[in-house]
Amino acid sequence: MDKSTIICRCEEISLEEIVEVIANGARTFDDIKRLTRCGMGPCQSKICNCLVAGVIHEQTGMEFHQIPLPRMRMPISPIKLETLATNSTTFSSVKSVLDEVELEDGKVK
Amino acid sequence: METSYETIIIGGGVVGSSIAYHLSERNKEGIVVLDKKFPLSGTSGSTQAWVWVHNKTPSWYAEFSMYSAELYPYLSKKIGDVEYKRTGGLSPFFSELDREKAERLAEAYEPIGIKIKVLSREEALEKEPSLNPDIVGATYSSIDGNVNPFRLVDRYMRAAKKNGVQYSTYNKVTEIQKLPGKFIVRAEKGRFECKNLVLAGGTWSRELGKLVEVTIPINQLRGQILVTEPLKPFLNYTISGLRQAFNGEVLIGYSMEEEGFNRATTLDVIQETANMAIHYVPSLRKAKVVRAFSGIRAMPEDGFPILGKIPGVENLYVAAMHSGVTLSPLVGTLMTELILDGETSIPIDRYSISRFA
Amino acid sequence: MNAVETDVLIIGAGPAGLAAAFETASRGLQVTLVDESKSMGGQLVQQTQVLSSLPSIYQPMCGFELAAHLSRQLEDFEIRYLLGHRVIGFYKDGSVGITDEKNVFPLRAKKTIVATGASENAIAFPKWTLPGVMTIGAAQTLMNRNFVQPGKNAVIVGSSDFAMDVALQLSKVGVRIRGIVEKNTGVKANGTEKVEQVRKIGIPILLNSSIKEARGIGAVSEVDIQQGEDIWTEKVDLVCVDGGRSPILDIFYQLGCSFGHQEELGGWVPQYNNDFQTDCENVFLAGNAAGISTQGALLVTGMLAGINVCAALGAISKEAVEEGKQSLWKELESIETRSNLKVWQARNQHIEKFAHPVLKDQFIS
Amino acid sequence: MHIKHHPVLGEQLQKTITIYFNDLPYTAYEQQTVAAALMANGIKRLGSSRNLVQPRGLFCTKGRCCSCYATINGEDHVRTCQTMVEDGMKIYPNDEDPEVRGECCGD
Repeated sequence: MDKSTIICRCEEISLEEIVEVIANGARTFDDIKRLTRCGMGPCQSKICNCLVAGVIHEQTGMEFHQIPLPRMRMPISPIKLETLATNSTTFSSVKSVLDEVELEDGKVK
Repeated sequence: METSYETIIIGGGVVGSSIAYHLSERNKEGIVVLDKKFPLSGTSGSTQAWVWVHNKTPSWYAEFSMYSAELYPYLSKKIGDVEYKRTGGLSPFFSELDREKAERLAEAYEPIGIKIKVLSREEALEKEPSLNPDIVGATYSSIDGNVNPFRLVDRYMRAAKKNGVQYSTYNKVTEIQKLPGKFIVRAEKGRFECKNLVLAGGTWSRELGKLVEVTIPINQLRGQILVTEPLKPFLNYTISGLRQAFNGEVLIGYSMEEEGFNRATTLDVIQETANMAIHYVPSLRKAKVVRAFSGIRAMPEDGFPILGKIPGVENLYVAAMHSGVTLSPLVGTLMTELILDGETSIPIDRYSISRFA
Repeated sequence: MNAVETDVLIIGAGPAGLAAAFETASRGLQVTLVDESKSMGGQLVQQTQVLSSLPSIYQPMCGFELAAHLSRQLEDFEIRYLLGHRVIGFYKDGSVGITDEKNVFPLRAKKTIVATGASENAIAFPKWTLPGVMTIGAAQTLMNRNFVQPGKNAVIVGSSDFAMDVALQLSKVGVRIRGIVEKNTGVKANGTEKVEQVRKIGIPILLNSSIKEARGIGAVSEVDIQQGEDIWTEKVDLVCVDGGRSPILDIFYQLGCSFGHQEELGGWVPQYNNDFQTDCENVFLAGNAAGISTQGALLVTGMLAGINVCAALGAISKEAVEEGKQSLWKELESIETRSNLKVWQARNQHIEKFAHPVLKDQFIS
Repeated sequence: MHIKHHPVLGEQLQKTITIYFNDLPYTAYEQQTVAAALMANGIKRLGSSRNLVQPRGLFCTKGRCCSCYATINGEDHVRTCQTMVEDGMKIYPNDEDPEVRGECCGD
């Protein structure tokens, strides 16, 4: 590997970029992810996870059991919004910003 | 490690890092930021990061938010590109009752200089053709926009470090002791001393307050956000509920749940959020969601920022709020003034923690 | 939406999932089997090598034959097959969200057996992103499942037993293997017989070596191989990377299961006890998801998980459970001590740490 | 190249169908995935990366890496390693970010 070697195929993050943020204090996959976008693409770190752990191990000497898993997320693989949607337009947890505007005697409270 | 500092800031999120940076612009020596994990691991790294003003209520809070939004263009010049875009904000509405609210809001905010236009259906669709043609109208304000929160905190942090600020990460504070003229802060990685102590613990503010026997009434509110794959640019504005980022991803979400510190996502809210996305922008139907994330937002008991000195404890400060991204440039500036000059250029008395007493 | 109900949900229709399905369905439980693929057998389908170390009741057979056998033995039972379906997440009440690509629907199971298997780990080198560079398992899938020759001239990076199997199979379909590149001083494969076969057909095994760089326009056309001070170029249109395998954890993570770390089991592994039960009471696991092992062991773990789920749901007598568990554990020990003692030891260490996971409460910030 | 005579599994490829890549016809067999069928026809580059515009193709065959994304019958970002070929399928490489498609666009 040289410093320009791609570690994250999706977001095209190089070894050099990862090494740089580790030098700046990043210690976990998620720290690196937020600073470089490594692992934020469509595969959601499924491929680069073990490579990044290897880089952290090499750069910091941390043992593999000290390097936590990246946060895994739903959906477990990409899915279309229309497949997720149920076509309902009643919302319980989801709000609209105008919900927060309240009127009192015809005036904004 | 040097353990005696002029100022310790606990919390390296968007608020703590902004304070650290602004403070370091004037006073380069002796600032350290302590973070229990790593900046961006909490709320600042799990937000849609709107810079949002126009339907904040009441008017004095909207005004405060506006001052902060006004600072963003200068901030980018000072700390580097944070992908700030003043896109203008659109809040579509689907009912006549909401139009009534919108009209009253526009009237009320005119005197303070926040221009809100209440757009007709046609005007709104002309501005943002992707909106659902079933809307009744939308409110619009040119001051709103968004920013890349990762870049924002990273740039604050880098600029602060360049000015000599130290960051001590993965270093949770466990004990704070007040002695005459100084604080002793014990953390996992050691003992620190300082003259000024700033509590910028965000969503953990209440826990932090306990260490100094002060109640900082901040609760947690969970928000779940969906992110699509990158799409060709098609959204012109920051829409209240979704926005398109620089790289083409669309961030969607405006949910609120009381779940403490549990940042799991649930299909219940994910599906409801998908419904909202299609309800607002029908052409998103074919877009694929690549991830969902939860952010635990800090929510002060009355909704408004808690800012300023903590009465009764010399040199102890607090900065905790819900809209940290919107407010960070202003809060960083004002807290710096307060710490160095003892007074602020914009009054913040209204935001004092003493209001809860 | 009202949730579909089932006694047992099995996620993954590979060897472990199918074995678990047999144990549970044959004892009268209502079983739902979900897999993203439209066919059953998981990765067994493309295994054309004879599987060593199967449980004693089995004759030696190839992977695809075992897949067919495992599917066939389910024919007598009414199983709800959700093939071509994906699990995409979970609802707040614990129901699983499954999609048929048109909708997402909730399914509520009394017990869930997660048998999601393993994924292959990548190996990075300059330009490893070029088309034609793929995992060794991908090359095997193309050849044995799709009947497509993945290239004409290949190098393999890594020297596990699996790499030896696939090297032999690739050679038989006319792919010329220019070398097996291994960074360490020795071959990783345990099966000396296979290594001999590979050597015998003239495939060079290059120790202390690595890919320095791949090149190509639109697809890989050559690689530089470095061995000590020597660097040379091989013209290849296929590079197979054999970076080992790790358990697939996404579903465990979403369920809130804890994890421990065992290098020999593939890295992070969900924490589980002697009953193949995770620390989420209703969630069991089996197969490679419980630690990377050989095909025979995967079957046994599936049977164990199945029997324990039957016990939890009262579908089997106490004596039968104890008897079954005892003999299956013996079988597992026999298979794993024979094929890879380190895996057996790691598995036991892992189980001992059940109450002390390294990673837990991942959603609590 | 298609393997007509598999050394262990014999002659499995029977029913041919036609698929189109960039509007050109190619022969595939019905038990193949799109990515595999294209590879059999010498097509390995299925798209390009977003930033550096580097070629991308099949990598994991397990639906995990998303490297084999292509546009199939008008749907963008389809994992071609998980999609079986169908007669007449129209495939285009994944070279640009998808556009959202409104109701009006033949949707």
